Amino acid sequence: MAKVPVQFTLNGEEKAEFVDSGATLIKVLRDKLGDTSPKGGCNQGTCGSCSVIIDGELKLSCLTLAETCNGVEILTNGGLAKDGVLHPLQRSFIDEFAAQCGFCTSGMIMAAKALLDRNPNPSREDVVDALSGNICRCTGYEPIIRAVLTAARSNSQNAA
Amino acid sequence: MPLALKTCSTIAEAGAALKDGGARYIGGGTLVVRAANEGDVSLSTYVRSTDPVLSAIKVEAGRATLGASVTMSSIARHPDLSAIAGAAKAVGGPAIRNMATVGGNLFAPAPYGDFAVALLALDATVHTTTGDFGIEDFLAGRDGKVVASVSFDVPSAEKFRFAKISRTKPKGVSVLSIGAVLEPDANGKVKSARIALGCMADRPIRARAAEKALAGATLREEDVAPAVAAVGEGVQPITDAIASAWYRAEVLPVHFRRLLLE
Amino acid sequence: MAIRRGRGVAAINYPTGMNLGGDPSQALVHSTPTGNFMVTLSSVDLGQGLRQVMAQICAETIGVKTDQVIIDTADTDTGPHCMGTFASRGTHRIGNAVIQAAKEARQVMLEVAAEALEVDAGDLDTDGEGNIHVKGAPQKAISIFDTALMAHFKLGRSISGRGMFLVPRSYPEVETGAMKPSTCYAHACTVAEVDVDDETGEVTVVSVKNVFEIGRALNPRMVEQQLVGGSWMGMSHALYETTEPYYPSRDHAGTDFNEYLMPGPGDIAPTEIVVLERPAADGPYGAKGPGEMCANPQIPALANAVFDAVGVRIDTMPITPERILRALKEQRAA
Amino acid sequence: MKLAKSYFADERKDDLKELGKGLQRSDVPGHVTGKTSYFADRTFPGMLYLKMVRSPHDHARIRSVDLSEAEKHPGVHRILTHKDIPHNLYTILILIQVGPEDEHVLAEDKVRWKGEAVVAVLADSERAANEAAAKVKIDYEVLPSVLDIESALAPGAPVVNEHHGQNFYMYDSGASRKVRFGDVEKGFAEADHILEQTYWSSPIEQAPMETTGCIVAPEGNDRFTCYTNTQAMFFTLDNTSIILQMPGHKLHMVGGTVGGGFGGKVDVTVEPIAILAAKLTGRPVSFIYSRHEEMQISSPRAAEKIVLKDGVMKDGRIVARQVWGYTDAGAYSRHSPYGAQKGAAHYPGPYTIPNVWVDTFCVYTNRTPSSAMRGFGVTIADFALEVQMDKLARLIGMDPLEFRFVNAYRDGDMKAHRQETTGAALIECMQEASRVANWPVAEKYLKMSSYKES
Repeated sequence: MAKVPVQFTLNGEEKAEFVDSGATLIKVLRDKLGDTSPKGGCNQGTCGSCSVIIDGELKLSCLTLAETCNGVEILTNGGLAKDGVLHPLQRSFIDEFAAQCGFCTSGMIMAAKALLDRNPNPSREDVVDALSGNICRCTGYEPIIRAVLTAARSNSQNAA
Repeated sequence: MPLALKTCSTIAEAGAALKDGGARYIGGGTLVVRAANEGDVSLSTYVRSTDPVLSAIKVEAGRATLGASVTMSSIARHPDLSAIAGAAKAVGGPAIRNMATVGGNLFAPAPYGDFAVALLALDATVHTTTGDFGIEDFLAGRDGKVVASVSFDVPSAEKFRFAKISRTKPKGVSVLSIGAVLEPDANGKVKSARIALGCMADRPIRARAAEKALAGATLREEDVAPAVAAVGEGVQPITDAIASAWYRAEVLPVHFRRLLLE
Repeated sequence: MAIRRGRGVAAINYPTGMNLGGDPSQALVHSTPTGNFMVTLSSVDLGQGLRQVMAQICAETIGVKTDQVIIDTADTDTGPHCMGTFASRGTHRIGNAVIQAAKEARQVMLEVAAEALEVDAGDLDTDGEGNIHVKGAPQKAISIFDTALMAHFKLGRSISGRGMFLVPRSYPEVETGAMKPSTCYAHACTVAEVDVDDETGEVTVVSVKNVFEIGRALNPRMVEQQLVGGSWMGMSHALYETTEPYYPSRDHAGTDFNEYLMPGPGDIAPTEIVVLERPAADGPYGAKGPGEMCANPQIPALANAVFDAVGVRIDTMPITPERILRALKEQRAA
Repeated sequence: MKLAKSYFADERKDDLKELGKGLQRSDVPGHVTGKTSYFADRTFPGMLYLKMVRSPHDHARIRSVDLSEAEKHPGVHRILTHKDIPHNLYTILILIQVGPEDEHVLAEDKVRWKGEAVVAVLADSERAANEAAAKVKIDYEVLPSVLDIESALAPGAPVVNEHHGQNFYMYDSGASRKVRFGDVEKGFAEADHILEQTYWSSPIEQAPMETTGCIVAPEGNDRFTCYTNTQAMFFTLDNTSIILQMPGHKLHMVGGTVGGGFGGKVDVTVEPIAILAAKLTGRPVSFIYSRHEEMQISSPRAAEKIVLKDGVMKDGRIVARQVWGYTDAGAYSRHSPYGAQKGAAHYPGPYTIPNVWVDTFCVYTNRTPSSAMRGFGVTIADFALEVQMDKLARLIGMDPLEFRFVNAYRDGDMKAHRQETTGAALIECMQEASRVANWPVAEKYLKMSSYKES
């Protein structure tokens, strides 16, 4: 099988791997790089559990070919906590009891981060739109929406 | 054979590579990578092109040219394309919008391809490796074509209307979508109209009878009634998991009327 | 066009457990040398927080803080048998097994402490803060930390306990159907309000007000998680979900989350939840199973609300816009 | 969420220290940082991928299976058929003596639903497994099929499952699980009104975010560790032991956090075949349902048909209820015989009705086998019962909520399945609902209580 080199940064660390040509990014992140925070809930692009941020944009790692990621910067939920300190979104998901089985959580947090990075003061409607590509079967969404709004508020308080 | 990605620097090179058996063009990956993930073994080579032209958005003298790799979110964000932002935002959730491309949308089978409905209403020209096509001609024979870009006259916000009806909110697959360009005359009546429908066939189609009926009408309930009555003429809606052909045909006039009167 | 509002009510009860096959679960509890407690199970946490509630049950029973309890579960090499996580049995069945095991371990712990304090074990109590003291004489005390050390290194005693909770099998009586298929019952009453678009059959859920009686809310925040998520699923079942939209035809069966319809974050209705607690005589600290019943009452409440709004009965789930529109057209034709 | 502490305050001591508190979940920091381990979050060197070749027909005879091309495909290690399964005919509830065994792990002579497993391909990549699966040639003779309850029970219907002989499960009580209480005919004779209505549902998918699956690693000592997301560890272990004729001590099931279950992970459909594959190849094996398989192959909540006939008095009392409940099990039993009889005990609902007659049937059709889901045996019954209650109230011109108070069960009332009601709380739930929803009811209902009248 043809292996091709690919180089990118993952959560700030440089990575260089030989991957199968045609391999998806989720497969490389999980199987080769050991970052299992993106989850393969559908591998169809319909659930959002594999969401990551590539060069500032929310993407589905199950539909992204690893080989197309040369030179990019990839962020995953697995790398959001820094030096053991939780990201404000991670904190608010805990405080708002916004995770049950946890399978969708990493994707939800990345979708929320992509929103807050562009729009630190979102309305409820903005949050609903930001989460609209991510399915959750446990929570009924309300606690997740609340968690994102809470994180946004705590961010703006910290900034003030 | 294992899957492989072939990267071409020009669209012409990609066009040539696509002649090989098992080769499929990959834009955002939302259709093609999904197919491979789901075990479609007829696909063995992804072909992509890194030609910068493909990701360019150009708006000059009121005419927009969108490269085939331009994503829905970059359209939605573009300051000169705000009139059609709604149609780009109608596609998928944020991640899909960051991946789904203009080119891919032109090939998406119903119920997908809502942006192509907008392009049909906008009377876009599709630029391919084998020549330029009016969008209707393109849609009628799209198989095998390699799209480089689309171009269209950017409408004013008042002229362009778009609605996508889904079962789930804020994002969901189309029950139907409607794109309309309504050209007003000096008296505020409709001089001419171009109406495109999604999910009313296997690909976007025009509602010519409604277009004709709208000419000379004001956008008031009693005036649009003939167009509303005519909008379903000739449609053959799809039946899928979202809705039946019967339901789509029933609610098309309702949503069309609401779009005209909004 | 008209948007028409209606409301509906439904009231239900829900059985805990599955006695028709015999319904056992086991738990083992032991202390570490420094007085932390390990609960060993083979039960599965599906995301509802089984580990957390078992830790709280064990902590309550032994008299320690919850964070001193570790749950080791879902491994058949180490964990004793559990029937499984289903039928709203987890909290009730496994919780009862944990209580029994924890009580036995607590008894040993008190006996060790009694030896250290030279008193009778029956005169001792825990303060919930990590100490064991003589009832009425809090100054005469020993820490659980020291008690565990003493048990391990001086007395050679295992502070441990075994728990087994079995609801014996009920065999339905052939002619009358006399049977005991479950133990305690949870209860609920839901009032739902909808707007129905009478031109398209689309339903917007305006509000859902749920009252649940669940025995005892052992961890109210986790109970709330179940009830909020369950209420959403009930609405989803009522108005959206099926794998076979044209049942019994198998055509157009959904294969992904685009085709398998569930309400999105923009479809959720303002939802109010009130919890009543009537402790179950056989429940762990009175708890019943809240996980399943919370998704049931919304379905008929919404069906009844749709009728109240537009006067058509949809007796087939799910209550889709298409079914409503067809019924409305028949109604107008009649 | 509000805790309404005023109800049943006399039955409750508020002296708990660790319980009754909304403590943070110990597992959630792992969830929000992506560190929680799910079964699929592991890979093993040399792992093989299992791809199932499935029936494209609802009902068909298998004339022949040709593996010659598939076996030659690069990357293929082994292809399993029914001949490889030591005890191929099984049923999961045999563990609680609910037989007969009626389902093949891999199809032998026939397929009975579209999606039934026929051949398992093992290859060193998912791609190779998919390609080889496409080369498996199976010659089918398509047979007539039945896809719904009514056609399955119609005279002359094709038999779905020969292990049952007829298209319904035979209980010790006959074709249905029966509940007989009081004299239902006498009740109907006395009733001011009788209302008979039919309710239907179609299958519903549990749709957990994590699909069903397992990864098996040989331990090297003829033991096998199976990392699985089953909802029931020993249920899976013991069924695997029977199917593989392998003593239980050779099997080691490891669960962890499951990415949602909702009843969708109580069947035993992936572990036995994956463990067998690991045993026969000596390699780790991954068998994880695709989302497509989760939606259409894994057991859904059954379709049901429910006929309710009620006799009601003008004053609101329901005096007789007759029920015919039909559960569409699909082609095989799995948990459905259990669910159907669980429903039998439930049908009077939370109401006291003096005369009750219930028949619940478990019906076989050529559909995806159905199984458990959140509210198993009860959810669809509650839909039917409570819509019926609304219709009955309107029929006699009574407020629907007040109508329920009239019939609500209370402590000490005898239920139709002959259990005395204890711990009732329906009345109080309705009283609180009346308040929070601003749905007024007469004062006498607000004064009622579930307590046994002395």
